[in-house]
Amino acid sequence: MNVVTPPEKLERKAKDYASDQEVRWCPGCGDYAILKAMQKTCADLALRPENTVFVSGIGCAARFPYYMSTYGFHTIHGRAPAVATGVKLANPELDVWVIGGDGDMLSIGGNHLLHVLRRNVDLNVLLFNNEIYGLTKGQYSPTSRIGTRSPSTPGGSLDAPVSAALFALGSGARFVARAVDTQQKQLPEVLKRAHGHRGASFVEIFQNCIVYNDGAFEHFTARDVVEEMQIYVEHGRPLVFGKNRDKGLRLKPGSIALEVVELGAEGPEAAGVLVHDETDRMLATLLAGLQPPLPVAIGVLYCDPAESYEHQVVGEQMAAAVEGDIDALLRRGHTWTVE
Amino acid sequence: MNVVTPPEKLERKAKDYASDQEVRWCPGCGDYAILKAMQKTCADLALRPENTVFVSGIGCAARFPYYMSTYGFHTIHGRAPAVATGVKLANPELDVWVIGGDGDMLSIGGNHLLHVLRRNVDLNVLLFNNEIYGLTKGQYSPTSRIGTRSPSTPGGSLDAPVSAALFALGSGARFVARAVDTQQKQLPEVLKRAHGHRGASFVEIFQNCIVYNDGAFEHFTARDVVEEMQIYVEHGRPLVFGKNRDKGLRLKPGSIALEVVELGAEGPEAAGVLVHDETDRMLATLLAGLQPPLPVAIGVLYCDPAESYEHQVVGEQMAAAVEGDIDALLRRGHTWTVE
Amino acid sequence: MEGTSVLAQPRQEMESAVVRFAGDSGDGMQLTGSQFTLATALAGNDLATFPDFPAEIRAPVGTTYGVSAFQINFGARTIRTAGDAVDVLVAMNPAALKVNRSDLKPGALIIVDTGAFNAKNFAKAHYAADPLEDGSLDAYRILRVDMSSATEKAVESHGLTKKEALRCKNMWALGLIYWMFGRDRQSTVDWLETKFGKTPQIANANIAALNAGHAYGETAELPTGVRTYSVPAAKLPAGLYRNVTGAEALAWGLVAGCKLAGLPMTFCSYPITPASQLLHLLAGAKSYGVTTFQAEDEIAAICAAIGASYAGALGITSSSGPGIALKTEALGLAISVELPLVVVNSQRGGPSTGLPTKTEQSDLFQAVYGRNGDAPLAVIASRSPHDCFEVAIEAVRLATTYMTPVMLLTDGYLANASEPWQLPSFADYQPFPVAFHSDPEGFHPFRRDPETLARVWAKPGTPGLMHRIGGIEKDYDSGNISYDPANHQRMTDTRAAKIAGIARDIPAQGVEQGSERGRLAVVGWGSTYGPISRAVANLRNAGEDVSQVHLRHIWPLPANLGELLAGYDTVLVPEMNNGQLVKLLRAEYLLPAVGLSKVSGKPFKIAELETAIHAALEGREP
Amino acid sequence: MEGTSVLAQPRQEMESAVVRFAGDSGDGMQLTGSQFTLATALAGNDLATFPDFPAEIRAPVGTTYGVSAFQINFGARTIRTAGDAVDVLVAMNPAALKVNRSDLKPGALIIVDTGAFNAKNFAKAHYAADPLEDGSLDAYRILRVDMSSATEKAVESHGLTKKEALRCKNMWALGLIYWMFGRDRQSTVDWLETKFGKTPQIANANIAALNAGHAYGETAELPTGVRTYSVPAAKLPAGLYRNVTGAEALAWGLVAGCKLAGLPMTFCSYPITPASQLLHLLAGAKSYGVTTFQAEDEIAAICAAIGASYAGALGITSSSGPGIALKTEALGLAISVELPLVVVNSQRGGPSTGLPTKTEQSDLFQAVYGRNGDAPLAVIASRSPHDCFEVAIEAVRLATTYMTPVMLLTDGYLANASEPWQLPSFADYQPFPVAFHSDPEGFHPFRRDPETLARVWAKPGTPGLMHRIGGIEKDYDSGNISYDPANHQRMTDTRAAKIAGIARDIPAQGVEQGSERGRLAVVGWGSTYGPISRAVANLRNAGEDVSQVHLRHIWPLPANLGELLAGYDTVLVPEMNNGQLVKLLRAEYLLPAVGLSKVSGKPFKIAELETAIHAALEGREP
Ligand SMILES: Cc1ncc(C[n+]2csc(CCOP(=O)(O)OP(=O)(O)O)c2C)c(N)n1
Ligand SMILES: Cc1ncc(C[n+]2csc(CCOP(=O)(O)OP(=O)(O)O)c2C)c(N)n1
Ligand code: SF4
Ligand code: SF4
Ligand SMILES: [Mg+2]
Ligand SMILES: [Mg+2]
Repeated sequence: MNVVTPPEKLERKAKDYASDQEVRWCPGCGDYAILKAMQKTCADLALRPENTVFVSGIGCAARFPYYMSTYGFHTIHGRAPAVATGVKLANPELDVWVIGGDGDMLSIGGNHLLHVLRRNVDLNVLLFNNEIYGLTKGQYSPTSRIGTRSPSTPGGSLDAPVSAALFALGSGARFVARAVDTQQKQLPEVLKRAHGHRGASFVEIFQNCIVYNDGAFEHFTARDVVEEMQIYVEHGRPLVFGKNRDKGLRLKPGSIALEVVELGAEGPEAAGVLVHDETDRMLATLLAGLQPPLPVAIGVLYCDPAESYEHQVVGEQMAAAVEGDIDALLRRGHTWTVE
Repeated sequence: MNVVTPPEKLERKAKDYASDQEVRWCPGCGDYAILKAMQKTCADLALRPENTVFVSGIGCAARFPYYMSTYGFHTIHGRAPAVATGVKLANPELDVWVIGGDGDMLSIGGNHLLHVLRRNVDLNVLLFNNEIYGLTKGQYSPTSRIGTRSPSTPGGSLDAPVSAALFALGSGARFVARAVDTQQKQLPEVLKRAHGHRGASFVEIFQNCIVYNDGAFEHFTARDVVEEMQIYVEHGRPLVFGKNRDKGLRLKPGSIALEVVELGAEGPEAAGVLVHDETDRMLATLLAGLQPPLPVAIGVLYCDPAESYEHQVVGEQMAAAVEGDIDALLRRGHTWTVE
Repeated sequence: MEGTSVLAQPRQEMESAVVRFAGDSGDGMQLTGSQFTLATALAGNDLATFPDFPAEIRAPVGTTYGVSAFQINFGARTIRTAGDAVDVLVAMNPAALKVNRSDLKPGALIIVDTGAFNAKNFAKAHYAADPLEDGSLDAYRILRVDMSSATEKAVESHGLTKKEALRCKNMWALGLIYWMFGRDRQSTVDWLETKFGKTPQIANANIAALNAGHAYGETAELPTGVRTYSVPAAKLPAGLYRNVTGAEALAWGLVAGCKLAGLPMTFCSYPITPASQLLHLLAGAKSYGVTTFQAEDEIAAICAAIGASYAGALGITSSSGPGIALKTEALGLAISVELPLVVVNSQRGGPSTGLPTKTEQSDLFQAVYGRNGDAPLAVIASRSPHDCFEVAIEAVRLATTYMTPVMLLTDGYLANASEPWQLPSFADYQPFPVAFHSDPEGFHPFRRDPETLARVWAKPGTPGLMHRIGGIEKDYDSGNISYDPANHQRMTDTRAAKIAGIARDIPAQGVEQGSERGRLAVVGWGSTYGPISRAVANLRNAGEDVSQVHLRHIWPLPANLGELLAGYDTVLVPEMNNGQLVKLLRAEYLLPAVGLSKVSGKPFKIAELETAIHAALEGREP
Repeated sequence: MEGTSVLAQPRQEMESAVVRFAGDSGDGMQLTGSQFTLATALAGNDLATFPDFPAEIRAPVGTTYGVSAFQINFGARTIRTAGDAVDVLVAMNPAALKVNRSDLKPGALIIVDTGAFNAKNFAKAHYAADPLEDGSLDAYRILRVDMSSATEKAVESHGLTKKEALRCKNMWALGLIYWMFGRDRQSTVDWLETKFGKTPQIANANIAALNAGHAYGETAELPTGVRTYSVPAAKLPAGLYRNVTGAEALAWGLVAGCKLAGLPMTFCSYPITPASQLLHLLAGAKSYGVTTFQAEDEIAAICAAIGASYAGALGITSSSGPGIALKTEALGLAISVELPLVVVNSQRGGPSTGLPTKTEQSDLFQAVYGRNGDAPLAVIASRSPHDCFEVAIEAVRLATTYMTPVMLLTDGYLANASEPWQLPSFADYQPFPVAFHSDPEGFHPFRRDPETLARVWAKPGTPGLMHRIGGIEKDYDSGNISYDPANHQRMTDTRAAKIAGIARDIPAQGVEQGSERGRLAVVGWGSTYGPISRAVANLRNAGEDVSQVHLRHIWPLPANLGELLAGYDTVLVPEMNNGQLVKLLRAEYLLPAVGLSKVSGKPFKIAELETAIHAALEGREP
C-alpha cells in the first residue's frame, strides 16, 4: 500500500475521485451510496489517484471503476481477484481495490476469492451483496434466500445460500468485515480499516438492488429497526447494542453460541457480555453466523494480520526488469567447443 | 441413494467391486488402502454395482473409478462435482461418489466444491488429500504447508494452505468427516456414515503420496503417535483420547477454544470434557481447527442433515421423459386464424 | 401553423409501413409495440418486429442511453425484416428523437409528445436547443401533441395519481397510431382488462387514454401531411398463427425435440445476455417435465449437462460468446466420451464482453474450430425466429442419433425479434426415439453402429453394463484407456468420420430463390436470412440473375454444396462478422467466394445488400 | 553358441547410429541416456535425442507400462531427428524388450540383461515364453549378458546393499556401450563424482560398474555379429556448444526477450503435462528477476498474467491443450484491452485429456480461430529444441511492439527432445525496449501508433494518465465505452488490421531446401521440421525436385507466402493433426494444398514422409 508522504498530503475532496463518466446505475441503487462512501474514504486518506487501482469483474457492481478518477480495470465475470493478484505481483506499491457482486465473487468467481484470501494478497476486496443478479435482470444468486422467486426460479429457489463472511473465514481470510451501503458513517470507517490492513481485506457490503431485490435487507437496515437488529462491533469494546444500548451478547452457558442479555444497572461486564476481540477467529465465526432474531453483526468482525503474499514474493516495489547475464544463463551446465 | 431391497441383499465380497483393470498407482501409494476400504464398504453395504457411480476429475486419486466394477466417469480436472450434480439431476436414484485430490477439488475445483456442498446435492465427496500434485510430478498444492519445496517452489512455498474441513464448513456443508488412508477400521466406518447421510457428504482422507510427499502425515498417523496425536470423535461420546484414554478436550475457560485436560479418576465428565455433538457446527469448527500439539480430529466432525437439492428438484426417481401436449405449448397466448 | 381536417381524405394505401415507438425505459414502449403487433397481425398483415432495449437496466429518465424502442414492419406482402428505415416515429421525449432520428426515411412522420419537450429533457439528451424549433427536422413531417396533458385529461375521472395517470401515455399514443392505420382497438382493450383485472381503475384509465388518442386523430385538426393510411392484409397461407420470438421457438423446439426422442431434458445454464431468456422460458416449462439448473458458472453448466446425458437424460446447455468460450474444455470431454449434448450459442457482439445487447455472427469459427485437439462436432444455425423451432428439433435429433455434441447458433437479433408463425401440428413430426443399450452380450461402451458410427448409449442403473469412460484416449475395441499410437489414429479418424457422415443424413442444399446455376449466388447463414431474402427478391424482380442459398447445416456442410456453388460465376457471402463462413467455404471447396462483412452490432439493411450485390454483379469489390 | 573375440576386428565405421536404452522407471535409463549424449557430443557428433517416459508416475516394476526409454541418434552428418529405427537396443528387462521391439531395424543388435529375464518378469510383461528362446527374435543379433550379477560382482568391494549394488546396473550397461562406440568415460566419471560427492562410496561403485561394463566388452568373448563401431565426428561449425531441450531454450528465450524489452517478467501458470517444465525452469530463474506464480487454475493464471501486463510487467502464461482451452475467454479480454501477453501452448495429444504424454500439433485451429467474436492475435511456432529460444524472443517482441497476445506453439516432442546448440552471444540480439507512455497531453488509452496501430501502454502509478479500460467495446477516439455501431466496425477493422500489419514486420518466407519454384513444396510448421528436412534432403540427394518451406509465423502468414507457394505444382502439408495448417493455406490462398496427417502421438518417421512425397510427386494421394 502506498505510504502517503507528507508533501503529497494536500487536501483532497471526495469529488476529486469522481471520473468524468455519467453514472449509469438505476436511480436509487445502493451502488450510488457505496460510490459516495468510497470517494469520501479516498479523500479522507488522501489516496494518490495515480497509485490507486480499482479492478472489477462483470455486473452492476463491477461498473464501479468507471466512476472513479483513479486507474481502473473492468475485467471479465468472476476473475477480478485473479487479475488483481497479477497487478500486485507486478507492482506491490499499487493500492488495489477489487469490486464485485455476489454473483461475480461467489458464483462464478468463488474459487478465485478463496485463493486470494488464502494467499493473503494485499488487496481490498469489496463484495457488493444484493442477493441477486442485477445486470442480467434479476436471476437468483448464491446468496439469495431459499424461496427466492426469480426468472430462473419461478417457483422459488431451493438451494441454501452461502454466507459470504463465513465462506471468507473458512477460506482463511485474515480480515473480514461487513457494512451497509447507506450507512455513511460506518461504511467509510470499515473501508479505511480494510485499506489499513496489509493483506487480503474482505468486506461484504449489503447493497440494495431497488429494481430486482428491493428491501432485501430492510429487516436489519430500516431506520426503525437498525439499532435493535444490528450490532456494530469494535475491537476492545463490549458487544452491546439496542436503542438504549441496553442489550449485549454473551456466550450461552454450556454451549458454543451467542445469546442476547439485557444489561442490568451494573453494565455489560456484570451481565457477562463479551468484549469484541477481532483477533479471535472463533468469535468472528460466531458473529458472522448471527441471524435474526439475533442482531446482524456489522463492522470489523476479524482482523489478524500476517505477511502478505506478493510482498514475500516480490518485495515492496515494482518488480525490476529482468537483468543478469544471459550468456551465463545459456552456458549453465555442460558445454563443449568445436574447433 | 438406492435402498437395497431384501431379495437383493445377497452376500457380496470386496473383490466383487474390483474392476478388471490393472491398478497403476505407485507401489506403496496410499490410494491402494483407500481403494481397499472402499471395496470393503461397498461389500458391507451390499451396494448394487449397476446403481453405483464413481465420478472423478483428473489426478492420481481421480484414477479411482477405473478400479471399481461399478459405473465410472473420469471427467476433467476440477469438474467432477459439477458433472456429478448433473448425474443426480437426471437420476436421483443413483448412488454417486465423487473422487478427487486436493488439487482437483481445492485448487481448480474449489468453486464447484463450494456449490455442491452449499446446494446439498446428495453426493459422497471424497477428497484424497496428499498435500501435493501427484500426477503432474510433485508441485505444491493449496493444502501444502508453508515452506514446501517443490519443482514450482524451489525456495519453499509462501502461501498459507487452506483447511479442507474448515472450507467445507464455511461453504455450508452439512456433513464433514475425516479419515486416514491406512486406518482400515475407521475409514470404512466413515465411508458408511457418508453414504448413509442424504445430502452432500464431505470426507477428507489423509493420503500418503510415497513419491512426492512421503510421510506428510506421519506426525499424527505413525503407529507410535497415533493414539496421542489423533482423536477419533463419535457422536454422544466424550472427546477422549490418548494411549490410556486418559486425556480429553474441554472448552478453555473464558475463551472459545479447546484445550487438553488429563482425566482424573472421576473420569471425563468431572474433568469438564466435552461430549461430541455432531450437530453442533461450532464444535465441528473447533475440532476441524485442531492442530498439533493438539490432537488431529478424525471421524464425523459434523452431521446435520437437510433435504437434498436434487430430491427437491426432481424427486426420488429418474427424471421422466418430456411429456405433455406440444401443440398446446405452441398455442399458449394469443393466436389467430387466417382463412 | 395552418391545419386542415383529414376527415375528408380517404386512407392512403401502402404496401408496407415501418413504425417505431421510442421513449424512456419507463414509458412502456415494448408493451405498446407488442399490442400494435397483435392488432396488426389480427388485421392480416405479415410483419416482423425488433425491440431495441437500452444496455442499462434502468438508466436515468430522459437520457439517450435510457431510450427503449420497438420497431415493426408490416405489409400486404411477405415481410422479411423489421425494416431498414422508419415511416412513422413516435418519440415520447427528446432523447428518443435524438437516438432514433438517423433511422428515418426522408419525409418520415415524427409524432412527439411536446409535454416532454422541455429544457430539462433537452439538457439530458444533450440538445443545445429545441430540435423542433431549430429547423433541423425540416426534412420530416412533424406532429406535435402534448400527449402528457392530453392523457392526464383523458384519465382525470379515474382518480389516479399524476404519476399513474402519466403511465397511460403510451396507450394514448397507441390509440393515435391505431387511428392512423385503421386498427381495431378491441384486442388491446381485452388485454388491458385481463392484465389489470385486479385493478379495474387502472384498466379503465388505460382504455380511456387509448380511446382518447384515437378520438384525437379523428377529431383534431392535424397539420398538412398528417393523414391516415391503410395497409391491406397480406396473402398468407390459411391456418392458425401466432407471433413468436426466436427465444420462444427455440425453447419449445427443444421441448418438442426431447419428446420426439423420448428423453428427459436437463437444461443447465448460467445467465448471460442474450441467452438468459431460454433459461427463463424453460424454467417455466416444468410441467412438461423439463428440469432446469442454474449452475454456478458456464463450466459447471456444461459439465452438469454432460453428467445428465451420461445418466440418460438429454443434457442441454446455453450461453453466449464469453460463456461458450468457457465451455471449450468440457466440450472436448463430451466429444471424447461421445455423449449427446446440445449447446446453444446466442451470439452477441464480441470480442470479450463486447456489445452484450447487440447482435453478431462472429462465433462460427469458435463453433467449428475452437477446441484443442482434433475435436469435431456438428454445428447448425437458425435463420428466423420461427425457424428456431425446427433447428432445435434437428439439434436434438443429431445429438442423440450420433452421440455427439451439437452447437446450435442463434443470435441476439433472433432471440428478441418476432414474426407471425403458422403453427405446425406436432403430429407431423417424425419421432426419433432413443434406444438405450441393455444387452450385456459382447458389450463395451465404444461399440459403434456401423451405419452412423455412433457408440452405444448405456446408462448407469442398467444391470450388466457397468463400465468406465473418460477423456483419455480409448481403445477402439474395448473402450479401455489406450496409449497405442495406431489406436489413437483410428479413433481420431473415426471421430472425424462420424461427424462427416452426418452429411449423408441431412437434406441436400437447396436454392431459396433463383436458378441452380448462374451469375451470382448470395450464400448466407443464420439471421441474415431476412434481409438477404428481401434484397435478392428485389433484385430478381429488377431482372438480375441472382440466387439465394441459405445454410442451416454449417458443419458438416451439405454433401452437394460444393458442386452447387461451383455452378455460379460469383459467390457472395454476407456475414455479421469479419468473414468466417466465407473462409470455411474457401478452405473446403477452393471456391473464390467473396465476403461481405458487417460488424456493427446491427443486422444488414436490405439496401446495403442490394448495393453489395450490384457491385458483385458488376465484378467490383462489394 | 560359439563366439569369436572382437579384439582383432577394426571398428566398423557408421555415418550415424541410433541407440535406445530401455528399462524400468527405476533403472535410471534417462540418466544413462543423457550421459551417453554428453560423451557423444564431446566426441564431436551431431545428435538428437528423445526420452520416452511412461504415462504413470511410477508403475509397478517389470510392467510394460512402466518402461522408460531414451533414444539417441548421432552421426558424422547433420542429425535431424532422434531416428526412425533403432540400431542398438539395450533392454534391461523383458517388458523393455517387448515395448521397444517394433522400432528395431532388421538385424539390429539387442543387448539384454539376462539377470532380469526370468519367469516373474515374463509374466509381468505378458510373455508366454522366454522371447530369447522361442525364436521370435531370429531377425536380430542378440547379446545376452547377466548384467545384474556382473554389476554385483563389480561393486562387491564397495560394501553396498544388494539393492544399492543393482542400482549401478545402468552404469555397467553404459560402460559396455561406451566400449562399443569408442567413447571416453571421463565425462561420466566426473559427473558421478560431483553427483555423489557426499557419498563417495556410491560414486566409486558406479564408476567401478562403468569400468566393468567397458572391460567386459574388451575382454569377453562376444558372439559373432557383435562388434565395435566408430561414428566419426561431424563437420559442425566451430564454436561453443551445449545440449538443450526445447523447454530449456524456451525458458531462456523468454528471459532473454524480457531483458531485450527491458521488462519485468510475471510468469503465471498452472501445472500440466508437458508444459510444467517451463514453470519449473523459470521458478529456478528468480535470480534473473523472474517472478513465477502457480495459480489455482489456468483461468487465474492467464488473468494474473493480464493483470501483470496491465501493471507494466510482461505477463506470460503457459499450458497445454485443455488448459489453453480454459484461457479462451480471458484471451478475448487481452485482445479487447490490447495488452501484451505471451501464451505458450505445449501441445499434446487430444481431444480432451487425450494422450498427455504424447506429442501432437492439433491446437493450431484453436490458436488461430478458437475464440468468440472476431478476435485476432499473433501465432508463432518453434521448429526444434534450440529454435524455441529464437521464437520465445520473437513472441516477446511481437507482444510488446503490437500490444497484443501472442500464442507460441510448441509441443511435447520439442519440450523433451534435446540437440546440440551452438550458443549465440546475447550481444548479437537487437534490443526492443518498451517505452511506457507518460505524457498526459492529449492522452487516452487507445491512442495508437500510426505505424503499428499499437495502443499506448500507460501503466498504473503514472501521474496524469489515470484511465479505465475493460472488455466492453471502446470508442476509437476516447477509449470510453461505446455502443456506437460505426465505432464497433472501426474497432473490429482496426484490431484485424493491427495483427495483419505484423506481416510487414516479419521476414519474407524463405525456402529451407530446394528452389523457389518447382514440382513440389513440402510445407511444414513446428516440430515436423526435423523429419521433413531429412526426408527432403534424402529425396533431393536422389535427384527429386522437392523444396522445403517451414513456417515460423502462422498468423499472420508471411506476406510473400501465397506467391511463393503458387510457384509449385504441388504443395504437400504434413502435420501431426487431422489437417489444420492445410485448411488455413487453402482458405487464404485458394491453393490446392494436400495434407498429410499423422495423429498417433508420435513424430513423423523420415520413411513415412519419403513415401508420401514420392506419392505426391507421382500425383497419387499421399
Ligand atoms: C462469462 C460470463 N458469464 C455470464 C455473464 C453474464 N453476467 C454478467 S453480470 C452477471 C451476474 C451479475 O450479478 P452480480 O455479480 O451479483 O452483480 P450485480 O449486477 O448484482 O451487481 C452475469 C451472470 C458474463 N458477462 N460473463
Ligand atoms: C485443465 C487441466 N489443468 C491441469 C491439468 C494437469 N493436472 C492433472 S492432475 C493435476 C493435479 C493433481 O493433484 P491432485 O488433484 O492433488 O491429485 P493427486 O495426483 O495428488 O492425487 C493437474 C494440475 C489437467 N489435466 N487439466
Ligand atoms: S439492477 Fe439493481 S444493482 Fe443493478 S443498477 Fe439497477 S438497482 Fe443497482
Ligand atoms: S504419485 Fe503419489 S499419489 Fe500419485 S500414485 Fe504415486 S504415490 Fe500415489
Ligand atoms: Mg448481485
Ligand atoms: Mg494431491
